[in-house]
Amino acid sequence: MTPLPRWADLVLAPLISLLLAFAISALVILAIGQNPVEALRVMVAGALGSSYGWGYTLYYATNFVFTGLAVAVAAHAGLFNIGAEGQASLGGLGVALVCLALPWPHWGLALPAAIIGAALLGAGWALIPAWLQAKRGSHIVITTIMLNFIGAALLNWLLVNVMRPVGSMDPASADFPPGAHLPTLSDMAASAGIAWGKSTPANVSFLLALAACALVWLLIWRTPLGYEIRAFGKSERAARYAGIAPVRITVIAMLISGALAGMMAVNNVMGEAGRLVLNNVEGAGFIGIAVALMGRNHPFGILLASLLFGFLYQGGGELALFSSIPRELITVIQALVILFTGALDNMVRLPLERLLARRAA
Amino acid sequence: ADPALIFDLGGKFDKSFNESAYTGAEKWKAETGGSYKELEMQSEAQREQALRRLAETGANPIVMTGFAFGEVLAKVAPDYPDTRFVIIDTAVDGPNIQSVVFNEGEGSYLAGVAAATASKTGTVGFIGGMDIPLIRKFGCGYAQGVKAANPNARVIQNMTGTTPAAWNDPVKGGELARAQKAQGADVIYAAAGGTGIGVLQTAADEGILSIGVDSNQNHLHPGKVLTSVVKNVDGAVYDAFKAGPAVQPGTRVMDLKSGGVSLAMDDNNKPLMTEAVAKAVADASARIASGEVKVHDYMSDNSCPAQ
Amino acid sequence: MDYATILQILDSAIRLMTPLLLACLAGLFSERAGIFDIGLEGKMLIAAFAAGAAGAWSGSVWAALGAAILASCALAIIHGLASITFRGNQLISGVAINFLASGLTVLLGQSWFGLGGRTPALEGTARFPALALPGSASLGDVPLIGPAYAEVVSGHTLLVYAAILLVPASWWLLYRTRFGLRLRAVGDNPASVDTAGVSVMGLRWAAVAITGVLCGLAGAYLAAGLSAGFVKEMTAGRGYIALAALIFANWRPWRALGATFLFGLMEAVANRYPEIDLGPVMIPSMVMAALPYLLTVVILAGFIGRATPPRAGGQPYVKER
Amino acid sequence: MTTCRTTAARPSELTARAIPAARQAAASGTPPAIELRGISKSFGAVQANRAISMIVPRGTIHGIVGENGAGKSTLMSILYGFYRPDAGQILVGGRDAGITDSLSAIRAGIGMVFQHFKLVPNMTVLENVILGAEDSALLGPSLARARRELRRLAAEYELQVDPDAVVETLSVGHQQRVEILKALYRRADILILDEPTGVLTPAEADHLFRILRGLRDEGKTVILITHKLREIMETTDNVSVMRRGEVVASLRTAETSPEALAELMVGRKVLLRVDKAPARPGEPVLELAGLRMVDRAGVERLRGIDLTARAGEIVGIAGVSGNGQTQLMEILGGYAEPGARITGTARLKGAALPLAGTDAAARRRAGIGNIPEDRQAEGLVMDFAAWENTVFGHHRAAAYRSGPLMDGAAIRARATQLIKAFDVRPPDPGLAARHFSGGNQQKIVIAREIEQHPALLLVGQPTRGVDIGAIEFIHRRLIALRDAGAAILLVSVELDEIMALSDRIAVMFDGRIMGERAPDAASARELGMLMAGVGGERAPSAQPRGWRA
Ligand SMILES: Nc1ncnc2c1ncn2[C@@H]1O[C@H](COP(=O)(O)OP(=O)(O)OP(=O)(O)O)[C@@H](O)[C@H]1O
Ligand SMILES: Nc1ncnc2c1ncn2[C@@H]1O[C@H](COP(=O)(O)OP(=O)(O)OP(=O)(O)O)[C@@H](O)[C@H]1O
Ligand SMILES: [Mg+2]
Ligand SMILES: [Mg+2]
Repeated sequence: MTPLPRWADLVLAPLISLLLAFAISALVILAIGQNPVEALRVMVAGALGSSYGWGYTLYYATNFVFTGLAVAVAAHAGLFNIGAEGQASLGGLGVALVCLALPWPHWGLALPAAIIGAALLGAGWALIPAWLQAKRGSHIVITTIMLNFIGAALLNWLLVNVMRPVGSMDPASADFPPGAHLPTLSDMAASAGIAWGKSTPANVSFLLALAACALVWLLIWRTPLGYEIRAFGKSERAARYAGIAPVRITVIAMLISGALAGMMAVNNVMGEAGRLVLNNVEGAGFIGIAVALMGRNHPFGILLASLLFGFLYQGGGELALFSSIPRELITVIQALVILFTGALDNMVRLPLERLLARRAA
Repeated sequence: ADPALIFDLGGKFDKSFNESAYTGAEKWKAETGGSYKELEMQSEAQREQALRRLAETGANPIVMTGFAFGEVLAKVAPDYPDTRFVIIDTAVDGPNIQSVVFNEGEGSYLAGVAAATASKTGTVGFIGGMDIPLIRKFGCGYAQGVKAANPNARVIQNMTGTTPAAWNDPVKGGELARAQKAQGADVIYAAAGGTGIGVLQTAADEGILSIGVDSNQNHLHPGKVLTSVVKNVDGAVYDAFKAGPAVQPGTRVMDLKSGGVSLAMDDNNKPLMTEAVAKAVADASARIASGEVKVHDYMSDNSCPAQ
Repeated sequence: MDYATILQILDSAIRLMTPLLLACLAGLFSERAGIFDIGLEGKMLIAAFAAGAAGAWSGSVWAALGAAILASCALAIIHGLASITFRGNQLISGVAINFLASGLTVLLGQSWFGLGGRTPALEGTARFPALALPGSASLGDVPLIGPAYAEVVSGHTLLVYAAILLVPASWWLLYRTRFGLRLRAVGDNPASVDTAGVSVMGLRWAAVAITGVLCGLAGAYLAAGLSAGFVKEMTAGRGYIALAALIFANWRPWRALGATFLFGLMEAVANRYPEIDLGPVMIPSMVMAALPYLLTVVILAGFIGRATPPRAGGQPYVKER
Repeated sequence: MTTCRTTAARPSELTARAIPAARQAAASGTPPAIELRGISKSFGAVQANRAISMIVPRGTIHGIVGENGAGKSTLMSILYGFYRPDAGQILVGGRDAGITDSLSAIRAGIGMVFQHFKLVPNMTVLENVILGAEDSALLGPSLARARRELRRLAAEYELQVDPDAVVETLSVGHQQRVEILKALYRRADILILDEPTGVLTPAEADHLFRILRGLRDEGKTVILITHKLREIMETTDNVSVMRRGEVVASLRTAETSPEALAELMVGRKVLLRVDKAPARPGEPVLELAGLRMVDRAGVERLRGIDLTARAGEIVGIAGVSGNGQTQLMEILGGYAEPGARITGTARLKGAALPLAGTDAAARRRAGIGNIPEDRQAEGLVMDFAAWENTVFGHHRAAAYRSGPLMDGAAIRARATQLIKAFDVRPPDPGLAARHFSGGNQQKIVIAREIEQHPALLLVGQPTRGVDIGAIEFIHRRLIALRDAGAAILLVSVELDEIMALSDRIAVMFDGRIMGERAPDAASARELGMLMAGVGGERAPSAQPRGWRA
């Protein structure tokens, strides 16, 4: 059987899968007695129909880009990092510590410092499973799962007992100083004279996410380190033959992965909340797994998958907000999208290959 | 304009205060025949979106449940000076904001009095969802009430977890209840959302008493739930909806005296409310109402006099 | 810590172990056949929901059990389609199944019962009764053994004993039968099975079906054994813990029993001692809450060597590239 | 190779497409064991088999030869039901056997030993043998019967293997025995062996052929794929030659010659002898003294190796595999197993070489090239494109860098150049290593390492599974490297290869060098004795390990 041409492989097959996922979703919507067409309209209008919708879509997408990249970098080294959730929450702690440490005069100064704080703590949290895997052979899947729980416990304790201002009901840190508030994309558009996406949480971190995509791409496919990460991920024995030290690669890949996951906090903690709240990651670490898998561990694919999930989040949010459809429907739609585009894609690809082969013949 | 109600992340049917708010809104709807808008949160970032969107549609007043809205509301409210906002469970300053705060401590205190009086072993339990200030406030009031009724009584405290799963883990709730029973507890107060359902169930199975929270849970296991600490969220929502755009700004304290918090008494727990228990609760109520007893608020200094 | 306390903790540990053990054995069959399954959580969840719903409607625990197994198997079939028939990515499929279960349970629960995803509380015959083993009453007076037998061994529900019996049964099936031999072979080198004239797909489907059944039991135990009814997200991460236990157990049945018991025990200890006062130092509740996870990491780092997963695990079997 | 017998081939035969054996069979009236009619098979764009017809008479050994990628394995896999043909028909014993999967092939009496064994590595021999051929749902009785049966087969065919040994702990030779036992256990009448001797020692190979002849004499039919024309000439009755997916000739072995077969295979004349000038050894490049190694499990793998390799010479290390050669090469290559204890001294071009360090990259920078024994597991990243593999291990070299990044253009240019120079087919640098045939994979590794112009080149099994055209080529390149002044340390289980290439031969046994011989003085027999731990300068310390022929 001839492989699919590139356009069909990259565009047509995923598109058909996506349509299938939406078709089944429509059936589910019908089954609960709602109107799928209307639902779709609300979702599209709410997520993509206005600069306002885009502002939210991009905000969510930014989170997913970071966690997706984190999962992908580890995956290239053959490591399944389920710990992006915990690493991102520790990244949040890093951001909070940095932002609260000084009365930052300007976000331009606070941002790099916060990025470093987020990356350091995220990477530090990833270092534990990395080191255990490399040195002790402890399976990284278990250790990262465990560290998610431990991180949650740690943050819970810190927020309630240490970082919470006295008298505040909210298990959250104090507000960051105004100088540590990141400009939103609409602020930035406004300063360029364009009225765009007023009061949405999408912020300058989105650009950071784009930069991260580009840098990860460079790292993985253009640097010797990336070459070594990929080689190690494909074959540990071959890597040893080539002088690629397993311990070093495991640790470095996980440090980068953890740093990326941690940097998500720049978006949600610094850019959106302006303080550290409990459970601020809200499952984005797990969505990152889906995003990385769907994006085939490629930064561009991850960006697209993140936008798709951002759309689902925002569109689904609108749906739940402004219709009587329960919000869990969105979870179902997400599941179907992941299933059809990610796991059942051969169901579309194989017949497509046959069809195209017959047409070519 | 229609009023609007925003539910926090726990969701409309959390068997807790979101659901109670929903009940209040429905009551208003049934009585007046009016309609209202409602929203359920799914993520932290949506809070602002929800507030602004509702304000822009002209909803008034906009009622929201949960302290987590505090920050966002302080930011959004000034942009909509003609809209009234009502926030439940925390205080936010603003000329167009009504803050409704409950004195959970007082309600829990009464629960503690009831528990200690009903207990035969002199050991009672408290199971909280997550270790957060609100839950500590419940636990602290409860412990004070227990000690007040029986200075020698022991209070065993457990929290279910540190992730959001802590609110939805009836299995863990049940095991904690068993563990507390094994340590002698024969009345257990659960302030743990869906986890509490497991606590109440296990207590009923194991033949000990339990105390429900937020809404009246006495009916879940008739004759086995000693009482429930009811936060009159439905009343607060009902009042706000009824007042409409004229809802009064400022802080509204819902305490025992104002009927904002109370112990649920109904046919289901009548047999359990023996004379002694009923009397102890009534006495404590009276003393709180008169100001003779002051229930320490955990939130005021992050500490609890009774442990 | 006195003897009675130890017994109570052990008793609790066994209960907490059971859903983990069932899910762990479920994962064991699937992964031993070369199909990775991170969808244990989702299958357990939907099974718990089905048990809650069917139990509430019918009032029969057997109906609940049957519904749980069916629901879990339905998701297992999706996983099988994705990873066996269409040779898709097994991890993605597992992730999708977890999402699907999490959404569907609440969606259906809300539209059927209107309780926000909960099912009505199960009562009487809709729940698994605790079984008093023969002799638990008469032996009660024998010192040490009597209480241990009555407290720890006796008085659990049927599924607890079933789960524990499933350990030797699984071992026997895997290591003493033709089916087990083939199953282990297909997880390590599917080509060897294929060239021996045995269907790789058939074996893998069988394994996935067993996984579905066992996850169904786990979910039924959660909803109708340990508690009485379904609460949304009530699996609370137990599927992931079961997965960790499976790796911990190096994909072996007896060790799965050990690993899941350890998890159950640690949770029981943390439940019993939310804070431990060691004189000068007080172990705070935060540490106790994280204790099972902390200890897992420590044990893993210190005592357990490298886990060796089935070699063909996670890869679809493709003959022709 | 050097030991090939030369039988003159009549020119007419070289193009003969007639199938004399078939004619013979038809004459005698018994239907052939196997008849293939018009078998075609393609993998994507690759047409692996093209309308192949072939007849294998009962009670014969039928050889199949052909270059790497000619489609031999594919054809046999089709016969065994592992692949489904796109077109064509398979007749067994004159009737359409309806072979749709391996089960139907097994039922038709066909057994196959694959080029890459299909064993479950962490199961015992017994379990592997009964897999798929169990008697009942319970294993106990099946295992008991198989144990008896195995004992019988072992006695009958000299196929001893410990039935309770876990397969991955067995030597490849023994693993192959397990594969053969699997087929015999299933009462195969027709046995297919795909390159069975690629991994065997000469003694093991001889043993195998004795078995095969025994099977034939019992009336069984054997199909044998091999790259070694000597084996074809010595063992087979008929031989088919495949080229580019087609059978270009089927001949009676007695009526052909190695040269003729080689020419049919490759489509040109092939030199079966390595031409080389005498070595002119220069300064010592590698000097080893007292090298010892104890592995992580505490087993002493090397027991004091003293060895010198000079510039411009090839030192061959002969020996049965598993006697420490692998460890020696890994230590020198800088990637000894972690946790091993290594003692002794080494000098490279006079400078001390720290042996304990495991830094393969540093070894490369110091001028040690390395062609590993296992190209698929070590020498290549199978999922990387050929161009990426052409710098594997050297990827940090300045020539392939531009600033902090890798210089893709330079690497691709390098790849294109190497592919051309070493005639890698297909000449597509973008193709993943996985999609090249074994011989071409090996060429990529060899090109990469040789063209690095190392001072010392470590070579492990350079021509394992490689066709004769490619062997000739690889041998020439190694000699050219030697003539350019490099020292080469060559490990091979192929005694022919060692004798043909080496300027000096050291025999390794049980972690020691048993002795050194010059190739001219060394008779194969003497070397064989040394490999078995008999004779030599030092008496063997223990019972002969690693030898049971
Ligand atoms: N499973 C497969 N998928 C795709 N292509 C394949 C597959 N198996 C073989 N091929 C291709 O088919 C062709 C014939 O391969 P085959 O393995 O039959 O050759 P061969 O004659 O056995 O070579 P060698 O001597 O190296 O073993 C090659 O080009 C090979 O790359
Ligand atoms: N590490 C081991 N563990 C278990 N059994 C072993 C081990 N090493 C060797 N054996 C067994 O000892 C016997 C002889 O092994 P040995 O390595 O000498 O075989 P061999 O014929 O020399 O193979 P090779 O030619 O590959 O060296 C075999 O039956 C083998 O299974
Ligand atoms: Mg081949
Ligand atoms: Mg040996």
